[in-house]
Order: sequence, then C-alpha cells, then structure tokens
Amino acid sequence: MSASAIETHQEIRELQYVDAGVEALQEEMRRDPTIFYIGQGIGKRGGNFKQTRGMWDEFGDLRVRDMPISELGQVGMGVGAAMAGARPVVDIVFLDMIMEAMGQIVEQAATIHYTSNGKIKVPLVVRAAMGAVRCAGPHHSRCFYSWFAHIPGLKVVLPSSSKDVKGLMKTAIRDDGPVMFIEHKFFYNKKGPVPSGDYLIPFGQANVCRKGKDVTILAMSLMVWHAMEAAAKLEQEGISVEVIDPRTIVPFDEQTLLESVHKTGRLLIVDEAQQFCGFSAEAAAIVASKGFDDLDAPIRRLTSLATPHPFNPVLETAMLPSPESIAAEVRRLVSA
Amino acid sequence: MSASAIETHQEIRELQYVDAGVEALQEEMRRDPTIFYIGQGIGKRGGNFKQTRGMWDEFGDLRVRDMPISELGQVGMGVGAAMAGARPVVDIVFLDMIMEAMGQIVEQAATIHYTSNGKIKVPLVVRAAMGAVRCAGPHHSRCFYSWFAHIPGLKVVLPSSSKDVKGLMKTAIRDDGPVMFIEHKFFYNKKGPVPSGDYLIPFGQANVCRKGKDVTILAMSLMVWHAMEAAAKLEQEGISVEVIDPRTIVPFDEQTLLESVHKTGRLLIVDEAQQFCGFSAEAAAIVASKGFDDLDAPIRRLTSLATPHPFNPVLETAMLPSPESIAAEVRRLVSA
Amino acid sequence: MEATKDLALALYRSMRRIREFELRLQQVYRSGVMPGFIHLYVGEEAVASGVCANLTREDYVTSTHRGHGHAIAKGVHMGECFAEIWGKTRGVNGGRGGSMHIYDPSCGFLGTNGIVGAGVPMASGAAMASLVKGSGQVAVSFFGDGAVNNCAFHEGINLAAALRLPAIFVCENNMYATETPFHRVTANTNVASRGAAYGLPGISVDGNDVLEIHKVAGEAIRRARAGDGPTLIECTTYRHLGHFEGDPGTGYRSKEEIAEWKLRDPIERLRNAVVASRLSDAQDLNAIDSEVDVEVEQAYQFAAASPEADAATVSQFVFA
Amino acid sequence: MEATKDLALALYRSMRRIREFELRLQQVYRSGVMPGFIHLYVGEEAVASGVCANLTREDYVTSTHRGHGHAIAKGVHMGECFAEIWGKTRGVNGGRGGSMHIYDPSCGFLGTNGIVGAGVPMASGAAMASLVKGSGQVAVSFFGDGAVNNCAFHEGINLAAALRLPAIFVCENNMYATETPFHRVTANTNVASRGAAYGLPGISVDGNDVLEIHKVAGEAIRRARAGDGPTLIECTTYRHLGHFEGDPGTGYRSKEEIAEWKLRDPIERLRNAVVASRLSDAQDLNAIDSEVDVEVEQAYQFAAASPEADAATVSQFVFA
Ligand SMILES: Cc1ncc(C[n+]2csc(CCOP(=O)(O)OP(=O)(O)O)c2C)c(N)n1
Ligand SMILES: Cc1ncc(C[n+]2csc(CCOP(=O)(O)OP(=O)(O)O)c2C)c(N)n1
Ligand SMILES: [Mg+2]
Ligand SMILES: [Mg+2]
Repeated sequence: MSASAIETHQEIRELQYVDAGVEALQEEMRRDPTIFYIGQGIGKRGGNFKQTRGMWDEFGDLRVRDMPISELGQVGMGVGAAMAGARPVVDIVFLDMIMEAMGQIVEQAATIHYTSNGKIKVPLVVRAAMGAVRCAGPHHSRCFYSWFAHIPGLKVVLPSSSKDVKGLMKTAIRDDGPVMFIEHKFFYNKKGPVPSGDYLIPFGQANVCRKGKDVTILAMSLMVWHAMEAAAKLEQEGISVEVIDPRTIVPFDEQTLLESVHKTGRLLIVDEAQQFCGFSAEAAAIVASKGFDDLDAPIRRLTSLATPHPFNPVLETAMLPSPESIAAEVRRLVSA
Repeated sequence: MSASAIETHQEIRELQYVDAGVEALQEEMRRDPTIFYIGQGIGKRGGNFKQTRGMWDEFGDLRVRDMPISELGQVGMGVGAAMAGARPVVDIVFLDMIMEAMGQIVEQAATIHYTSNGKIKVPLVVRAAMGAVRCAGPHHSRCFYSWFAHIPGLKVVLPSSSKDVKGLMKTAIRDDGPVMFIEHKFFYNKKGPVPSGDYLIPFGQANVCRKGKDVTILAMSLMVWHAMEAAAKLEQEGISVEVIDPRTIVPFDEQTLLESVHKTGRLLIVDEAQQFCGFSAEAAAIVASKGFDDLDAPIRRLTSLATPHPFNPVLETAMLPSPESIAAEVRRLVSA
Repeated sequence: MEATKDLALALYRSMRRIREFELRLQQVYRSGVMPGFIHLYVGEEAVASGVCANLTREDYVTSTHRGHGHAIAKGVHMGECFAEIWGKTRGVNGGRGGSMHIYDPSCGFLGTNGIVGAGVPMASGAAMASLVKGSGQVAVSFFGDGAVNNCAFHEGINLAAALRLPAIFVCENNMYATETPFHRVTANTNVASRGAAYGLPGISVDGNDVLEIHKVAGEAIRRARAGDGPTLIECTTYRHLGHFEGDPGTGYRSKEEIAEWKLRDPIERLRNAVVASRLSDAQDLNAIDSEVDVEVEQAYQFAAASPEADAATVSQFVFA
Repeated sequence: MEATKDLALALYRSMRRIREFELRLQQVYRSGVMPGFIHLYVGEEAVASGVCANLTREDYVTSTHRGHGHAIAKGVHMGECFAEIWGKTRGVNGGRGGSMHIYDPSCGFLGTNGIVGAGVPMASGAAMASLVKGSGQVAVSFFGDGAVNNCAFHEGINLAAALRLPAIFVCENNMYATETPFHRVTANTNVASRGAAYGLPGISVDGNDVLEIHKVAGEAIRRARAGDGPTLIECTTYRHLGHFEGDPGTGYRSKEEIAEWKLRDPIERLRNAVVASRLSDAQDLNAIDSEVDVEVEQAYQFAAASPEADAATVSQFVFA
C-alpha cells in the first residue's frame, strides 16, 4: 500500500509529532476495546510529554491507567495481558527507565511466541522516548535501541516525523508480536503533515527522504533531521546526498539501502546511539558484505562519542552528531 | 609483559577452567582483604558450577556470601560497595539472570566514574556464565555480551582457556572500573595448562591461537575452540587458517586483527551471540572500514541463527555454529 | 471431613495424576534419553491440585521452573505435556520449550518459566486483561519461596493490590531455593505476613493439606471474581526430591527432615483421611490409581511415539 | 525542649543552608542560564538535616533526583555544589553530572541519582563494604514514596535485613511522585508498616519535625553501628514547590493543602520552638541567617566565576 495513494483520500493537517501519536492511539482504542494503556503520569495528567493528552478523559481509568514507579511490573503486566488476549501499550516515558523491565522484554515478550510453537501471541507495544535533549544527563538521554534489535522476536520502530509516528503506531498496535516503539523527545513538539483517519505505514519499508547521487546517508530518528539539514547545505556545495530513514530497524529494509549504495558508492551512517555494537555497525556490516563491490570508499560512521552523557552543555554538544559534523563527514567521504 | 616470559618461572599444571578461576579468586582474596564475593549458591555449596569451591571455607560468610534471588540487589550492592572502597565480585551464575540488574550496571556502574569527573571508582567484577549447553532452553543459554560492549564504561572479558581465565580474572579484580567477566559453561570442566602463582593477562591483547595465511577467523569464547577444530580439519584440505581470540572485546585489540587480515585478505567472524547488532557486526564494520583495501572478499559472519534458543536438541543444534559449519564457511570464503 | 466425596476424589485424582506423571518422567529422564533439566514437584502436589480445582478452564495460571504439576492440574493434555518435556514434536509446544517453557492457551496456562519471579507480574497482567475484556477470569501465579526475595514479586503483587486485580498469588514455600535455606538469606520468612506490606490479605496454609488449600484458594478466587481484589496465600510444603533431577537433595537437608516431611505426604494424607472418615474407600481410590496408571502410560506412549523435530523448522515463529 | 542549644542551632543552620541555597539556585535557574532540570527540596529540609546531623564525614549517603539537601547536609562544599548543578567546571564533578549526579567521596556522598530507587541497594552495598573493611561506617539511603513501589527498594532493603547491614533507609514521603498521589497507585501507603515484611523495624516520624527525626535517626544509626541491623524510617513531609522547577505544583494539589503544609514549614517550626522554649533567641537565629546568606552568596559567586568546560575533555574518565 503506498502512502501517497492514501493521502489523496484524506485531509492533511499540520500536527505535532506528539499529537499524531495521540491520534493514532485514540483511533485504535476506539476501534479495538481490548487495547489499554499503562504508564506513569499518563492518566489525568496526560503524560510527561503530553503523549496521552485527552486519552484518560475519553477512555477512563480502566483503559488509561496511571502506574506507580514499577517499570518491571508494568511491562510484566503488559506481557501477561497480551498473552491473555488484550493489546496493551506500556509507556516507559524515558527509555532509560526500561532497564529493570529488560527481563520481561527479552525473556518473556520476545521469546514466548517462538517457544510456545506459535501458540501464544504477545501483541505488546512498549513505548518510550529516547535521546539527548537539553542536558538531561546520563539517566535521561540514552539511545540503546540496538539492544532490542539484538534480540530475536522484537520489532524496533524509530519514527522521525508526525506522519510516520501515526502510521507506524497503528501498525505497531495491530502487530501480533512485541514492538518497541521508540520516539525521540526532540520531536514531540515539532509539526508535520499528517493525514486524517486510518493509514498504516508498514514495518520494514525505508523512507528515502531525499534523493541524491554522490553519497548515501543512513540515519535514524533525530539524525534524519540533522542529515536532511546537512544535505541541504551540501547541495549548495555541489554534493548530492541521498538520505534514507529505515523507520524500523527490525525488520530492516536492506534492499533500499543497498540500491542506494549501488548508485552512490559511498555510505555514511549517522546514529545518535553508541557506535560499538550498535545498529551503525550492523548496517555497515551488511553493506560491506552484500554491497562489497558497490563501495567506492570505506563506509563511515558518525555516532555519539563513546561516553556517558555529560550534563555540561559544551561537553554534551561535543558528544553528539550535528548537521555540521555530518556535513564534514560527507565531505571527507566524497574526497576519499 | 609476555606470557611466555612468566611461564618459565612458574610451575604449569593442568587445571580445569573452573578451578583456574577459583585459584585466581583465592590468590586475589588473600592478597586484598577488601575483595568479597556474593552470589546465589556460592557459599558452602561452592557454586552451581563449582566456581567457588573451597572459598567459603577459607574466607567465611562475610567475604563469600550466599544471596537470595535478588540479582538487582546483588549488583546494586556491588556498585555501592565498590564506591565505598571494597572490591566486590558479584556472581550472577547464569548470565540470563542479569536482566533485572541491567540498570545498576549501565546507569550506575558504567557511568559513575565519568559523571563524577573521575572522583569515584567502581572496581566491580560481575561474573556470569553464558552459552548454549545441552538444551538449557531460552532462559539459560543466551550470549548477549554485545549489550555490555555497547555501553561506554564497561569492560567485557570472554576467557576461552584455563590459563586465560586465571590471568584475566586477576586483571579484572585489579581493574579500577566495572568489568563484565563472562565465562562459557561449556568450558568449566575442560582442562588446560595453568601457571601457578601470580600472572596477569592484560586486557585488550588478542591471542593468536593459530597462525595461518589464507583466512582469518575471529572467534570468541567457545567459538575459539570450534574454530580451532575447524582449522585443524581445513589444514588437511590445504587451507591455512589463522584463529584470533580477542579475549576482551572491550577493550578490543583491533591491531592484531587488522594485521592478520592484511596478511590473509579474508575474514570470517564466528560468534555464538546473535548477529544483528552484535560484536560480529562491530568487528566487521571495523575491518571493512580500516582494512578496506586489504579485503579480497566480503567478510563473512557465522553466528547463532536469529531465534530464541529452542529446547529441542535437533533445533538447538541447527541454531548454533559448529566446527563443521565453520569449516564450510571458510571453504565458501576461500572460493569467493 | 467437610468435603464432598466428589471433591475429595477429584483432588485425589488430580494429585495422583501429577505424582505418577512425574515419577514416570523421572524414570525416562534417568534412562538418559531426555534432554535438558527437569525440576520435579513430588511432595508439593496439594498446592497445584487444591488451587486449580477452583479454576475454570478459562482462568489463567502462570507457573515456575517447577511447573509440571501446575500444567497438569490446569488441564494441559498429559501426553502433550510429557512429549513437551521430552522435547518432542507432539509436545504442546512442539518440543521447543521443554520443562520450563510449557504453554497452553487452550486451558489458560500461560507458562512454566525459567526465570524465578517472572510469572508474578504476568499474572497481574492476565488479571488486568480480564478486567479490560470484562470476562470475569481470574489469574493465579504460583511461585516459590525464592521468588519472594525477588523484585518481580514486589512489583507484581504491589500492582495487583493497587489495581485491585482479580489475581491470586500462591507461594509454594518449600523452605529452600536450590540448596539455600530460605531463612539463611531472608530476615522475615513468614511469607503470608508480607501481604500486609502490599495491602492485601496474606494467608498461611498447610501446603500438604489439599482440602484446606482448596478451601482457602476457593475463597480467595471468589473474592477476586467478585471484584474484591487479590490475595497472597503461603503454602508451606516440601519437595521430596532434589532441586533438579540428578540432585539427591540430601547434601543440604537432613535425612530426618526429609523423612519427616515424607510422612506428611499430601496424597497419602488425603487417602488416609478419606478412608478414615469413610467418605470413600480403598477400592474407589485404587480404581483411581489404576486409571491414572493407564493415563500416564498412554501419555508416555504418546510422547515416545512422537516424530523427531525437523531442523528446517528452526526459524519458524520468531515473529508472530 | 529536650535538645541542647548547640544541637538546635546546628539543625537550624543546616536547614537554613539548604533552603537558602536552593532559593538562590531557583533564582539563577529562572534567569535561564542553568541547563537541565532541577528538583527542589524546599519544605523537606528537616529530613536531610535531622538524619545527617547524626553522621560522621566517613559515613555514606545515597540520594535521589531531589538530592541537593542531602548533599549539603552531608557536607558537600556549597560552592562546588552550586557550580555542579550549574554544570560548571568548578563543580564537585566538573559540571559533568549536574543536579542528579552529584558525587563527593570526600564526605561519603555517593550520589544524587536520576533513577528512582537505585540508591537503595547501593546503600546496602556501602554498608556491606563497611563490614568487610571493618570500618564502622553506616550508610543511609534517602528515597521518596515513589521508590517504595519500585523493585530496587524491595531487594535493597530485603538484603540489608537478611545480612543485618549497618544501613538506614529513610523514606521522604511527600505523598506525590511527580503529579501522581501515592494513594492513587498504592494500596498500602503506610511505608513504615512495610518494614515488617522485611523483618526490620519500621518507624513513622513527622518529617517536618527536625528534632524528632534527629532523635529517631540517631537511635537507628546507633543500632546499625552496634551491629543490630538496619531500620526503615518514614518521614511524612511535603514539597512546597513543584516536582521540578517550572512545574507550579498546583494542578494536582489543592491550594489549601499546600497552604496547610507551608504552615508546618520545618524551619519556621524549629525557629518558633527554639524561641518559645527560650533555648535561644531571635538574635542568635538571625545571626545564623546572616551567616548563611553570606555563605550562599559566596557559593553563587564561586559558581558564577567558574570557567567554562573544555570540549576537549569530553572523553576523559570513561574508564578508571
Ligand atoms: C531470576 C533468577 N535467578 C536465579 C535463577 C536460578 N534458579 C533456578 S531455580 C532457583 C531456586 C528457586 O527457588 P524457589 O523459588 O524457592 O522454588 P523451588 O525450586 O524451591 O520450587 C534458582 C535460584 C533463576 N531461574 N531465575
Ligand atoms: C525508575 C524510574 N522511573 C521513573 C522515573 C521518572 N521520575 C523521576 S522523579 C519521579 C517521581 C519520584 O517520586 P518520589 O520517589 O516520591 O520522589 P519525590 O519526587 O516526591 O521527591 C519519577 C517518576 C525515574 N527517574 N526513575
Ligand atoms: Mg523453594
Ligand atoms: Mg514523593
């Protein structure tokens, strides 16, 4: 199903990313009474990021339920409820707080469909917001989604626009398995066009955000925006950059990336996450293997530096990729 | 310090891997009274794998202390004790059980030295055994050490022989930061030569287990043994294989690997861990980048299949790399 | 004796089925053909049988590493259960799961579990699903004394109390976690007393008295169904055998202790009570024994005749 | 009044230092120059001051996201603390940590913490280290009502009780976790009563009565030092301000409630009690106020004059 085909039937509004998410949730919860939503501060308060604004009013305490500070319990409940025929969405708010729930995610949610021989489905959405924004420090900034991608059985979604967040959230909720739905805090108040009504964005279909011929940039989440900014700048310098957003890293759309590298011969991977054993390594390994003959230069990776997140703004800035550092990497790559 | 230089001064005994670990712990605990050891069943019982045999008798309840089933609490205690001037070793027994302690490892142990501006050291050793052995199923088989390697601040040790386990354990205990010390269950009762007395194996120094000229195999933990077996077989077929064991993946000895690939032009990475976003991806990305011009063929990766661990032995065997599948991959690689 | 004859015999049969099933398993395991590890429940059958006799097929159960008894009592087909533990394709999960990963949604059995404590919040979740669906189901979580010291117990029970979920938390306190005595690593070993911390009733029961367990669990389940919230039930019991098959279970437990507990065997105890109270007689009970023997033998045969797994299926079912 | 003049004035000074420090911080934060978020402790000072007055410099404290008061009371240099929260190089951690990551080993301060509950088992560990080293130190963990529902609380306290560690667990029950009332998400809101579950004494104290806190904590600390194990102390208190600076704190709490609690302000209360009992007089107290004002101004100046961080240092200290 092509997204553009749908749009022609629908009204397009400019919505904040956060509101596009709420719209998806509301539409889905109206459609399916087995969906419920739990998390801290997501009830009457409407969420720390306003990511559930209005939902408690509409659906009430049973289906939109505030939780104590029990991430393990929340996710454990999500797993059990999903096994028992409901479709829970468990909101962790800051991704960093998911650590104690890791066992429930890995050992239970990701594993049970396989181990039960397909007899038990775990249609669980775990929602969380990641990313370094405004000096939140080491406990409120991490991007470790590669961990989830390392575990067979989990799907990993990284929406980078208002439109994607709505279409991907709907797909996540309707998926019969566990989905890690990881938003970026930076995006929440950013506006973008969003079709009204029902549309799904399929998992495993990358978005070619910008066409180009000299260099391919693979970027996820906030880095898509930075890459687009860099690409616009580089165009003025005569460098034509193609920007690819995989949107989901599990499943991962290798094909779109390989075709792009086939065309450009040069790949830069930009990831806010850590480099070592991160998704940037996987994407590089895939292209280095399957696109071996297409590469005119070594693949470059630009990621956050290998440090915890410093609180100090100068240090934090130094740690993170930026449109400028992306542009500089591209220049290095084309001159290689 | 070269290992062979040391050996000349020391008696070499054939010790089980598990006993070499105990010897290291005992020697270190005699040397430094601030070292203590906690875990489940590691007291009088001497450990599920006999990995603390005799230690409780020698050091008593205060320094070798049985724990309830509280992995989070154990590791949290380890972090606090390490910050407070002790040198704890926290035994998780089965690595799979570490999930609830992930927050203490990542947000606290790995982070505090950096965030405190170097003021607080966290000399913590977290010890655990990984690996698929004899149909232990999905909750007792996983190898997810790449997770730790993805987190700045953690060192990750994967000893593959009796000698290494002793020398690396001593280095781990004397390290001033958190070290993930991850053994393989398969090894525990395997014997190998171990020097008596004190020797340290430095972190970040790979072991070239076998010299060769046609193909480089990078393998970790149990896969080192499988790779050696495959290499012996392949030699008879006229294929000369170099086998490299990094021993620690953080820090990672890139140099030894790159030099080997410079010589052979061909690299196979064998890892029992999951492929996607695992260390095999990182190693491939590093070589594809820094050894770009040395590669005569695309890097190959052989890892466990992307599934949870099935209990059934036929399926489990199908999931795991073996000497035979390694040899087959090498053959494919040399004919590429 | 308060109980009806039907109930007493049903409970007797339930326990006997678990016991004989496991003893047959043990035999096969000892013959060396069974992969992996098994943790036998022998001696603790009253708990699973007493609790599950109050449940409908639709109600949910989450279980543990020592979960064969829960599976059988909740209604998993005995042959499929046998085959599963044996890792055979006829197993309820095709042999992919084995002893610690038995799932059967057809009878609300949400799994044995290799992770201590993990089933506790999962039961709270199943209970929450029941509320959301308005289905009236309850969820029971079985767990050991070892789980009480674990974080999952805390959050799972605390949440159930906070949300007044239709859940019942059943602690099988056999006083050891592997070889570690509960009291060696726990300051307060009175598990029922921990209920108060969470604001839910905590009740202590003789875990070898199946009728008492049946009664207490029945009341808790009725309360849960009526919307009156969860209950914590501590059943003090004992495993006759080792922690896992292969552990003699004697290195850390005295012969006297083991012998004493064997005298309190829940099956013999019910049998004697039934006979003594003339609710039924040896003939009835022997008839049940014979039927169970046949059933177990059939279960074994069912499993033994199972075709081997096909390696080509290894990657099936990773994603739903 | 039972307390000596010295003690009363010391506690007054301690609370006043925290209060004025934070109000100055607030000012600077509101001016827009301070990065990140800060969670102010205003209204809860009696807890940190009352507890920490019993500690030596060598004793350990683990703290929370709302931890400035604990840091100051435990002896972190005020200027370095100010600079740290401001993210400046003169900060006790070079500005790398900020408000939620303040560490000072020179006074046993093992950190504020961005993870709710994380400090609880860490304090047990510090207490364990004290036993291993034979150093006689105790460890105090401060945490909020929100942490009580968290797994780290459970395992940390349960372990401390099982091991009879020299640890004191101090719950600052201000009845809200962010905007969520404790009672909305918790069946049993009596935190002290949870001590029994773990087999350790649980004591409830008026969290705005610094003298009472001082006394109760003092006894617990003496018990801990004597080898008589840990204690759980629940201090009921209130934050006058929002959850974080920027949250007015009024959307979810009534004006009346806030006003009522402000009347119980711990600093005013001690001041009035001291004057009423003639233990001291306004002059003494005013003199302390003036000294504190000077100290806070100096702390501010110290921080404000701090050089900026050098981006080249970003990769320092990842490994020890
Ligand atoms: C989280 C976790 N930690 C450790 C283990 C290893 N382990 C398996 S069974 C067991 C003991 C469990 O004791 P208990 O809960 O009392 O159950 P019992 O075996 O007595 O029935 C342990 C420690 C585990 N499976 N899960
Ligand atoms: C494990 C975890 N979950 C969620 C959060 C987000 N969070 C930060 S402070 C807070 C409320 C804490 O409440 P409480 O413990 O009562 O302390 P108070 O703020 O009232 O002092 C929450 C939920 C967190 N920091 N850590
Ligand atoms: Mg037990
Ligand atoms: Mg609070």
